[in-house]
Amino acid sequence: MGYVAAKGGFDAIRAAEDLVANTRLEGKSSWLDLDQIIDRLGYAVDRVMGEGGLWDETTAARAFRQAEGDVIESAHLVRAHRSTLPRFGTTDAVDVDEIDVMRRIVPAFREPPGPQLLGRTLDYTGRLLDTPDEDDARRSALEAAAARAEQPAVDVTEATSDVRVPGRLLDVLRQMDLAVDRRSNDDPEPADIARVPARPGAPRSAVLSTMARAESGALVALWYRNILGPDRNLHEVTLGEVRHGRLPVRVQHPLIDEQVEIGNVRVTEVEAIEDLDGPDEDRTKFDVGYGLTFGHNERKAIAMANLDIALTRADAGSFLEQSILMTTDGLDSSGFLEHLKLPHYVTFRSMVERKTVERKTDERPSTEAVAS
Amino acid sequence: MTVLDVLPDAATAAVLDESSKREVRRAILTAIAIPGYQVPFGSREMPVARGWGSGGLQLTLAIVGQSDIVKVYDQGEDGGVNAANLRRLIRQSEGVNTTTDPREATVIQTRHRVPEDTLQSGQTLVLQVPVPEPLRGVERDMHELRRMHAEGDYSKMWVSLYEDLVRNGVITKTTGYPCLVGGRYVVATTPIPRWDVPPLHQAEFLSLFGAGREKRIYAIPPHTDVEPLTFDDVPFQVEEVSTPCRCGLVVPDGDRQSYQVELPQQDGSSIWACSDTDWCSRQRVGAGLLDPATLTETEVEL
Amino acid sequence: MTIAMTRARRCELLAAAPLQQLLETADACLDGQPAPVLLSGPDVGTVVMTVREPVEASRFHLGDVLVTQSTVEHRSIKGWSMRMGDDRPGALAAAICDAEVEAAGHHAAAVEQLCNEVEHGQAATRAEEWHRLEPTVVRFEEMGE
Amino acid sequence: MMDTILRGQASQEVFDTFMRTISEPGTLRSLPMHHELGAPTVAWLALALADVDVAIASNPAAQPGGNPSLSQVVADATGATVTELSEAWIALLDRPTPGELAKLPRGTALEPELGARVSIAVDGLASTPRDGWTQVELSGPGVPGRRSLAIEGIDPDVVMGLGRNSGDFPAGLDAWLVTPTGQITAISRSTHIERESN
Repeated sequence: MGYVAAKGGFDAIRAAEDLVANTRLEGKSSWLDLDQIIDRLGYAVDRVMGEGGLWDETTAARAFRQAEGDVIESAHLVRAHRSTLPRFGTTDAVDVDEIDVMRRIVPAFREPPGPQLLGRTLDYTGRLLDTPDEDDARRSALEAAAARAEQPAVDVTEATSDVRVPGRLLDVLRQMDLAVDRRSNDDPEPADIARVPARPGAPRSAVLSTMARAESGALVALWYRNILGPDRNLHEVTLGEVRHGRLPVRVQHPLIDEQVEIGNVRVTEVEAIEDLDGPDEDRTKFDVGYGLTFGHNERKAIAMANLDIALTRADAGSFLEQSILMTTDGLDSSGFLEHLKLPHYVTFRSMVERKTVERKTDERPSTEAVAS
Repeated sequence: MTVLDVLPDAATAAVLDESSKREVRRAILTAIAIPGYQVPFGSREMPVARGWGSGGLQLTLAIVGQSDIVKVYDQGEDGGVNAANLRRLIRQSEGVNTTTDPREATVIQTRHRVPEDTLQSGQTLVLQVPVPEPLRGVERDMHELRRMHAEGDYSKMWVSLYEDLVRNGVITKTTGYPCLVGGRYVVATTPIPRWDVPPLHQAEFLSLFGAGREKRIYAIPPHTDVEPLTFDDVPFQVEEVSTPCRCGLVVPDGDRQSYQVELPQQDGSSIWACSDTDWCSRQRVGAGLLDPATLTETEVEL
Repeated sequence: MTIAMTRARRCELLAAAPLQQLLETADACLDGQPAPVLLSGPDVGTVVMTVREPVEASRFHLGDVLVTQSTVEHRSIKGWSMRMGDDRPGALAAAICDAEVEAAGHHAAAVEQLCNEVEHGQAATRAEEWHRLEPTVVRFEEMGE
Repeated sequence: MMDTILRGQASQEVFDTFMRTISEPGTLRSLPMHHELGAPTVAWLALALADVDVAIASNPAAQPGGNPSLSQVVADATGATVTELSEAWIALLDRPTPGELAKLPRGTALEPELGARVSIAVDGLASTPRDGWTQVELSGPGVPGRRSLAIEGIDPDVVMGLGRNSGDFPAGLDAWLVTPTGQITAISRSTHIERESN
């Protein structure tokens, strides 16, 4: 009998859950500690935080471990967890000029004000699969760490603020009168996409929030589609700033009227400079798009900054806004895709029925006459 | 005494906190006041994936209280895996009782079906909606879609139905048949079969539609017109049901059969079964074909 | 010897203090005192991280940050803390330490001492980080005339 | 002072009453009075539905002690923001004038959800005619045929300014009428109202 008894589904779910949990627990290798995941799988943790829209490395690592490395599933766990938590309020808006850089490059100029600081990047490492002896590799890593520890204490005054918190290229372009100035004095309340769903016609703040927690691959694919595919909203983009650094988290102290910096978050920031060549645009200037996301995720931030400026320039009636707002969320797209695995036999039966009825209609003489 | 001595146990988290419930509730009231209008709401991420009933789940969690009895079923089947999963979540989160009998239930969360039993005043039907926009097949631009709903301009939909009729001899729309609600808004009747559309018209019960992924809630209050879009000379047709359930039963009170699903067999033939398993079981018990003891739900807490 | 610091600065440093030292200091503050009144929390929740971007100088929400918040009454004075992450013991301990200093309790100096250590530790960590980053700065040859 | 915070089961029960009444405009129900709330029944709509994301307003007549205002009581209990009638998401009105009603936001055809939810304090409600009460007949969604409603203690022009008349549908106001003892009914923006002479 192929028919499911009333209780069958429940037992099957429980058995499937057990299979998931037990296989995870019974794995022969040693347990993966959260610290290990944070230390050694940092890019994955950062991506989960960015797509989950929640900064907390431990939560992201826990989700990543539970999801067995599936990033979108991890982001789902993070967001569902966030749904259960109260919201205490909003941080005081921090100016992104405060980013304390660990990496900062300016592709648009050879020697911009401030450093070209490569920092920790995979960009220039040879993409050769490392196959050392595991024990040797661990031993030499420990030796290197010990050697570093024996070095004399560092002079604490060495890092200067103009190096760690450099000015941004956009300001340089403005001084050169090369950038459209879109700053205004009105300071609209930022859209809260967790409360009011973003849909076309949404303010830019909603678009930026949407992209900040979008699925990285979806943003990259949409970006590439606009370069090579049918939606040609991007052409001559040059990157101004690419940064990985820390932004302070400041909240209002409830007992005294002062701000308190309770810590910081790591972010990736990108400025994307686009040449202006539209009929109504100032051909003598550039305009700039902005990308910012939790953690170290340069592909996502670059795609975001490019799509931001593309949307600013897009013609009315372009589907770019709808594409960004409605199709880049990993939970939305994956959830809908995966729901196709649910039983659909009631609806499929209805479709089959129409086919049968259509055939009966086709067999009528009048229809045959039309066909011949 | 240390800090850890005075540290209270952490509160256990609900799936949906009070503030989130309030937001859903506010959207529900607007949805009821404007029958058929898709009210945007800040859909929360649920422990189930978007597309798996997260909208219906948020509605149910927002409306149930401790005196409610909840039925959750999928494709007409209480034992369906997703239904069982959602039912467990609701029971664990809200501490409500559950049932498979729609006559006992105060809240019925469903995917793709309306119970064969006629629901009564005071009952609430919560429908899980994957695609809330009835006009998406004829228009993709969301600005234009909003304008069409705002102005009640459904001409594109009528043109599409007319073309369908001319090309195919029948209206081939299958499930989620577009209906005009309260004479004003066209809605997607979720993907319920056309069979289930007539019970929504001038119903005694309240219907709430939740689309979690698309962040929309809409409603059909009791005693509200739900008219399937069709032409004066082309009557609305529900699915043809010619074969009785393999249970062999003819429905005692006459002309209304129950919605049947096809079970293809290895040899190419098919047998048919009622999709509403609870209804089917009760008919079989009534005919002396089934032991009543099997109707008692025996789910265990996980 | 302690350096007098503002309450806001103290809360920042208590937010950054290592958990174990924070608990030890708070335990000392509680010694011989009645149990603190937990006015709210310690609760785990989120704050919305809002930033001001440079292009339009407008604000947007980057995402949420997981935090733990606690308000207590200790020595008849209110103390508050918020720490990053899921850290109920740490938030409670930091709020007690905050109140201890406000109330000029016996262990106020110990709390300030802890804060000073955290401050020095932060500076050293940052310097150490720069020490490792600095060699990755690209040095250009002078361009020829 | 009695508690003004609604949460958990009590919050759900009060909401359920509001949901049932707006589902069937003109039917009479009772608010679950066993939850003793330290605020008049006209405030319960806001106490059950408001939070930090909601702006509320009340008219001068709805402020019994005057200080703190009814809106402020609700704001303290729910975290809602107090605002003017013209900006209200939820409005709490006692003996409102047609002028006060006219100030409320009604939304637009594109965004009908921006129309205000209104709680109006009345003296009495009945489903059969009473001498001297305002007598109306309701029809539309939620009403099988027609439904009679008698209201005591309200300006008839205010009643006639509700329902379909409250805006250019789907814009409009959704109203709940509530007596001090917790009898309640609703007139949604989709309700047609006809005045009957007694």
